[in-house]
Amino acid sequence: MSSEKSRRSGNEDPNAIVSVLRDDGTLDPAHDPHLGDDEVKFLYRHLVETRQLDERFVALQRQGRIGFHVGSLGEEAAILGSAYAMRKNDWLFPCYREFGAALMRGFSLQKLCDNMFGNANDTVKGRQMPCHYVCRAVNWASISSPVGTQITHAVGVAWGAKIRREQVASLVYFGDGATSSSDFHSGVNFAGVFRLPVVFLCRNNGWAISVPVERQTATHTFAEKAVAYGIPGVRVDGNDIFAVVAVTRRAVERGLRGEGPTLIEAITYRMGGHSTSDDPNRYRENQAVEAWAARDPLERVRRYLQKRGAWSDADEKNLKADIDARFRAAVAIAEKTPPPALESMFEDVYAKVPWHLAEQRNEVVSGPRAPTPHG
Amino acid sequence: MSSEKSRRSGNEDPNAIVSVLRDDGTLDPAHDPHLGDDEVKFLYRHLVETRQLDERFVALQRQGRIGFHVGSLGEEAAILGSAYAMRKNDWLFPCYREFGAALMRGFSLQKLCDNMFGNANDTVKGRQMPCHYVCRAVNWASISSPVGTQITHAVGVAWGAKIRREQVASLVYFGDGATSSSDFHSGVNFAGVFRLPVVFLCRNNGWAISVPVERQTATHTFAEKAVAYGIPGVRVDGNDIFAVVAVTRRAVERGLRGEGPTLIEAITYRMGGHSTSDDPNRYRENQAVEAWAARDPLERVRRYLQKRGAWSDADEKNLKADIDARFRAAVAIAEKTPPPALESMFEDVYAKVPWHLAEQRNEVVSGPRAPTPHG
Amino acid sequence: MALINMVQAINEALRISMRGDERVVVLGEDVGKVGGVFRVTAGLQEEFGEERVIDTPLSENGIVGSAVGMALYGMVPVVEIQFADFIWTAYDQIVNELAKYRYRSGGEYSAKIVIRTPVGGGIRGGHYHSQHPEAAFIGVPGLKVVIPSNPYDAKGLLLASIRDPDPVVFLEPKRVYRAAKGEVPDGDYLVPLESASIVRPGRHVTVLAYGAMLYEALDAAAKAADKGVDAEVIDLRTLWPLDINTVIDSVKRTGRLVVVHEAPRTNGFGGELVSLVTERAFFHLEAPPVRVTGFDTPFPYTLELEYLPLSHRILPAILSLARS
Amino acid sequence: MALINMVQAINEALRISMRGDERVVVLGEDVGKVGGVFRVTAGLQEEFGEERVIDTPLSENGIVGSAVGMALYGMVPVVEIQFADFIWTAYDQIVNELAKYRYRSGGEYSAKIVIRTPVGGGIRGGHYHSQHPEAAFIGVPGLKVVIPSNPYDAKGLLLASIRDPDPVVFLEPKRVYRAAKGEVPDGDYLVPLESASIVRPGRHVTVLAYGAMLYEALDAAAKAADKGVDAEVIDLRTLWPLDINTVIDSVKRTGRLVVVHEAPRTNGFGGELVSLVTERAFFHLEAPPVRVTGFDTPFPYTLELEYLPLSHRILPAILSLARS
Ligand SMILES: Cc1ncc(C[n+]2csc(CCOP(=O)(O)OP(=O)(O)O)c2C)c(N)n1
Ligand SMILES: Cc1ncc(C[n+]2csc(CCOP(=O)(O)OP(=O)(O)O)c2C)c(N)n1
Ligand SMILES: [Mg+2]
Ligand SMILES: [Mg+2]
Repeated sequence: MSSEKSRRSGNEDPNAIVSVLRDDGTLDPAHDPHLGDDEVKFLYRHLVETRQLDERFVALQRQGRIGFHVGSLGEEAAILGSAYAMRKNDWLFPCYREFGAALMRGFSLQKLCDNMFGNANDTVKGRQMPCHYVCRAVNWASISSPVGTQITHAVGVAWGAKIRREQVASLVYFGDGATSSSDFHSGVNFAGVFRLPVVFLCRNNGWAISVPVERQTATHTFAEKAVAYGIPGVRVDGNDIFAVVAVTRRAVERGLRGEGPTLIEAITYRMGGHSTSDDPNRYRENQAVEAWAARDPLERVRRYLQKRGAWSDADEKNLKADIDARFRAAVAIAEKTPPPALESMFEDVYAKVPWHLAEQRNEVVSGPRAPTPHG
Repeated sequence: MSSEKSRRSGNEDPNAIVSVLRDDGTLDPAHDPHLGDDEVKFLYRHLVETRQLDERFVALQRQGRIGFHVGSLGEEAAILGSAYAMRKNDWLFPCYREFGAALMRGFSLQKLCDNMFGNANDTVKGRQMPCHYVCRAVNWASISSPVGTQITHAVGVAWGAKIRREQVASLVYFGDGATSSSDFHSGVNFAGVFRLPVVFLCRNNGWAISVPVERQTATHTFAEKAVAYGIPGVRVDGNDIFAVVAVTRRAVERGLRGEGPTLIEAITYRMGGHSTSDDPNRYRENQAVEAWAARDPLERVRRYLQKRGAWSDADEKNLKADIDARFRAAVAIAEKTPPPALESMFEDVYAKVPWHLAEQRNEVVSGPRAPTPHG
Repeated sequence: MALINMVQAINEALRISMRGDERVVVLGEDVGKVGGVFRVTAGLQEEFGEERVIDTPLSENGIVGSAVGMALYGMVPVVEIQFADFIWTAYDQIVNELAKYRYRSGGEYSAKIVIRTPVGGGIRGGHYHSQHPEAAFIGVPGLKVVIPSNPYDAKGLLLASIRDPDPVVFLEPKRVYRAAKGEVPDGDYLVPLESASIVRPGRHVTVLAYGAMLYEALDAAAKAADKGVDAEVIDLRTLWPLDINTVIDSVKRTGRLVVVHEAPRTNGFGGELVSLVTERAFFHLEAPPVRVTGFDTPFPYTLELEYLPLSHRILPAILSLARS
Repeated sequence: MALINMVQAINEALRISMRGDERVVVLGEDVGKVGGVFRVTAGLQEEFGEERVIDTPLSENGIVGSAVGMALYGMVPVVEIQFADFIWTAYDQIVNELAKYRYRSGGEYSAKIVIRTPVGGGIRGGHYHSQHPEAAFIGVPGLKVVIPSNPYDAKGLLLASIRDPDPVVFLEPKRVYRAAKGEVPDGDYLVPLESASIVRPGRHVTVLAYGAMLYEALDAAAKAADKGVDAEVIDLRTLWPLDINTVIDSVKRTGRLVVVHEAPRTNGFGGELVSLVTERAFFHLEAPPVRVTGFDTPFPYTLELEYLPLSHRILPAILSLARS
């Protein structure tokens, strides 16, 4: 066991929440990550892009043009701020709500749309649901639906880097619900024991589909779960992108100094349904949603920029028009792109197609075609 | 989440260890469970019985008369003290080192020996390894080798009792290694959320086979893992049976008042090998073993009783002779008892034997016999 | 009698079980207020309260493990695993604990729980919302495995499963959750476990199917009839222990066997069925049995209808087998 | 060449792999100082240090999950699961993550790891130290499943498994860990995956076996020869993907098939083998294939030798099949 003093006897208030961006648009110097205006504008553009694409994808789903979407409405700052703190050679392990961060790191909008349509150009070759793309070029891991499983993977990457003496950290996204999973427990425990440079980013958005946080844990916070693993836990205002950047950067630096992982609880709120398959009116009142709307993470950054004279209404209008144009263009292409080739169904199961899959491939290719999805 | 104040901001020192029995044989009144001399003698007899049987079973294994034994050398007080605090209608979920507690609750030595020989009278019908007996009559659950799995079961029993408004608590034994398991995480978390009367009794004996506690967790203690579940964690001197009785009783009372579970870390030491299959000299120095020998849990109770004039050398001699006589008698019977009937292999898979098992049973019964185990 | 779908039928079975037996509790993720992501448990929490219809933390092994404990205590927990694809973290509890509890305790204890979980593809769910993992449970001694294909059976089989003394894995073919409608008695009734149903009698080929693929088998059989081939279609309903007599009798009559399942072919239940039939009716077989199954790949998204063993793949199998 | 046992042979394969490739690391419970509870990793930590031979916390899903992550990063983790019976908490990571990683990422990533684990009964281990769960891995698209029966194959197959680009579940028949001895070259060599070995050529019956049961099959074949029945015994070595040609060719020659495995019969690999053969060699079969397997019960303790498909049960199967 660690010879360090037990964390829980430390002096910090475990309920304290790190925040930087004040209501009046100024920054608390205590945690200010010192972002230049260009950096903040970069982040703001991606926040807006994320929100706007979320809305567009939901609309496409409602129109029956794509099958599914799982969005990040209200959680954009927690997602983009933490991703922004990760360096190019660090690895990111998404949960499923983080497409905005992938785009910010360089994943192309076209590829994202290809994934939403599951077409032949989809990076995952139409094999997974929408929002389950991959992008190795930006060290973005593959997305899996089972909750929590990516947590141990992020640990393994940081572990591999440590064994190889390479200065690489990993960040893993997961929700409040995922803290109940086996992989959360194993992953954080392993990272603690082996002092690995992992940032565990818990998006506490209040809900696991219809299950509220009180049903997930008897603790008051998620950050304090860090105590059980002998590592620091930090609570941060997840709707304050400055604060999220600051605490994530500190966690990365700590990890790379060999001091081990950090558990960050980003406090935010899932403003929409769990996904396009969910209707939150079935299980929650609108009041909380309204209260959280007043703390909208985009609005807060815009006010900050406007106050500094770094952002105008015209900028806003142009940005939105630009996003829309790029979105329309990408969707137009994605929608016209054919589905993956039949043969592709049998590739990548193994590095080479073995005899039984070759037989099955031949069976399909030479057999009758299936009915088309909608009749 | 619990509206209570976060546990880690409490004032108690998380490293404090509850102890009662002082070196001079007196008791610290702060935690004294107020056991009468008869009670202490009852406990002491069972402590001695447990140790003596452990030695005998190891000898039987060395002689090739039984296949396996997993003992409790050095951990007797942690095991018996906690079991003693549980009432008749409470349930106990053993790990695998707790046969002494089963005997104390009323499991018969004959049945234990039948299990060690896997004979026709074994409560588990020769289906499991030695030390994997069962005894429903004393609310003693079935023993399973996979580490940690019994933890969620104990939670389920307490949950069932709570739903039925019955005043029943459960106690579950597990080791330091088991705190890394998935079922530890799920079990303690569920019990916390639903405020169930479960006593989680972690025998911290320093080792998980050859893996020391530093490789199991980066925390300083196991008790502080309770913080992650919003429940109290208590450290107790596991070689002090008075202290173990006291903290366990408190945990049961708390649970039955509806205040939820408690995690108890009983600090003790595995004085022997992991089991008869293990040679600890391969991975540990003898120094720690010697240091712990000075804190032998049996010696401490004997000194206490002797100091009070409640125990004599003659008592000691008679006790040991009696245990030995009962042991020899039970082994003699167990060893002569035939193995379970062939047909029994196909029973209890389902409540009724289905067609395919009936067929397989006929196949065996009418087929040739297998070679005998030793040629 | 009312015309209802499978979701409603299962809901009725749960309601009747909970009304009739206080020991029955329902637990899982989102089973409470929202009534399950497929609405199967809708209204139960309102009627039976939060103590008997329980939203749990997100941990499948926690759900199954604590249900085992409840069962030891004498409750009858009916667990919902939101999608079968998410059952694997509970697999240790299922294989090593639930299935073996009676055996390993020499019959002193038993852990009677029912695990309900939606299975199968065709709902655009990709890898992780389409798995059909019956094989992983059929091979585990101690478990019973049930899968209804229609509302009548769904209700009667679930009522029987809850009352059966053994642990049951109850698979619900979600592709036909709402599509399969039928007349269902309002009250209590049982469809016995271990009894298959000859849904379409026939003379030339025996087709074994279950769950959502039953409809594909029936569609193929109807089309085969147009070409003069008379296929018998059997809905297995309980996969294990199998209603072996119905299966073997049929193959002895037809001499030809087609097995249909969505799961990958290799080591799927089809292999077991082919073996059982080959062992017991070898000299009645006119031609080698044929398996029409999902392929040995993870379940795909866009091409899911090419992956599934739908009517367009069953029909040629029936025809060529009948003519061989 | 030296006469060594399987434990030593596997140890050599690990040592050679670790010397030759810095990416190879070994992780598991008790693999370090103590060298594994079966001593398979003995001496490795001394040579390669604590960073490459890693004792982990007690969590199989943590071991496999973090090994998957290491593999994504380009390491080649060789995981030890202490007994196959304890692999189930890692089953989600194996089925949903490891096996599908290449497929679901469109080939952008792959998770190459080898999972070594001792399997099988006959060592007085009861339920939880005797399971032989190949079927649970063969049915999972994306995994390869290997099981050696002797030191030469163990070393060559493990070296090949570690270099193979796909995830491999490497099963080690612990009953013959020390009993099976053989001449093994000191250096590096490969036994190719997907190639079965005809250990005893014969004309009358094909016996498929693997792992510890190979010796029982050979013993039965020798006894059958005394009675004039000439059995061909094939050691499958790689269970999946199967060396289908060797199997089918043999059955086409003999016309008779016996499959032997320790795992329970139902939905075991035997069913798949019988189906594959029936599908491909039906008109060559003179009699129905026979499965000689473990029974459909949890693995028992006292009666384990009655449970196992030892020679005394294989012999009558060979004889009666040859005479039918
Ligand atoms: C192992 C597993 N169980 C259940 C599900 C179904 N499911 C999908 S998302 C979800 C809730 C996740 O909540 P949380 O972790 O808080 O993430 P959020 O969706 O709020 O971002 C559930 C139960 C799943 N995907 N995986
Ligand atoms: C899931 C699982 N993994 C591995 C093992 C092998 N094993 C048996 S006991 C043990 C160590 C357990 O240590 P701990 O929990 O501290 O209990 P102790 O034996 O010290 O009482 C291990 C690794 C097992 N039984 N179950
Ligand atoms: Mg959430
Ligand atoms: Mg221990």
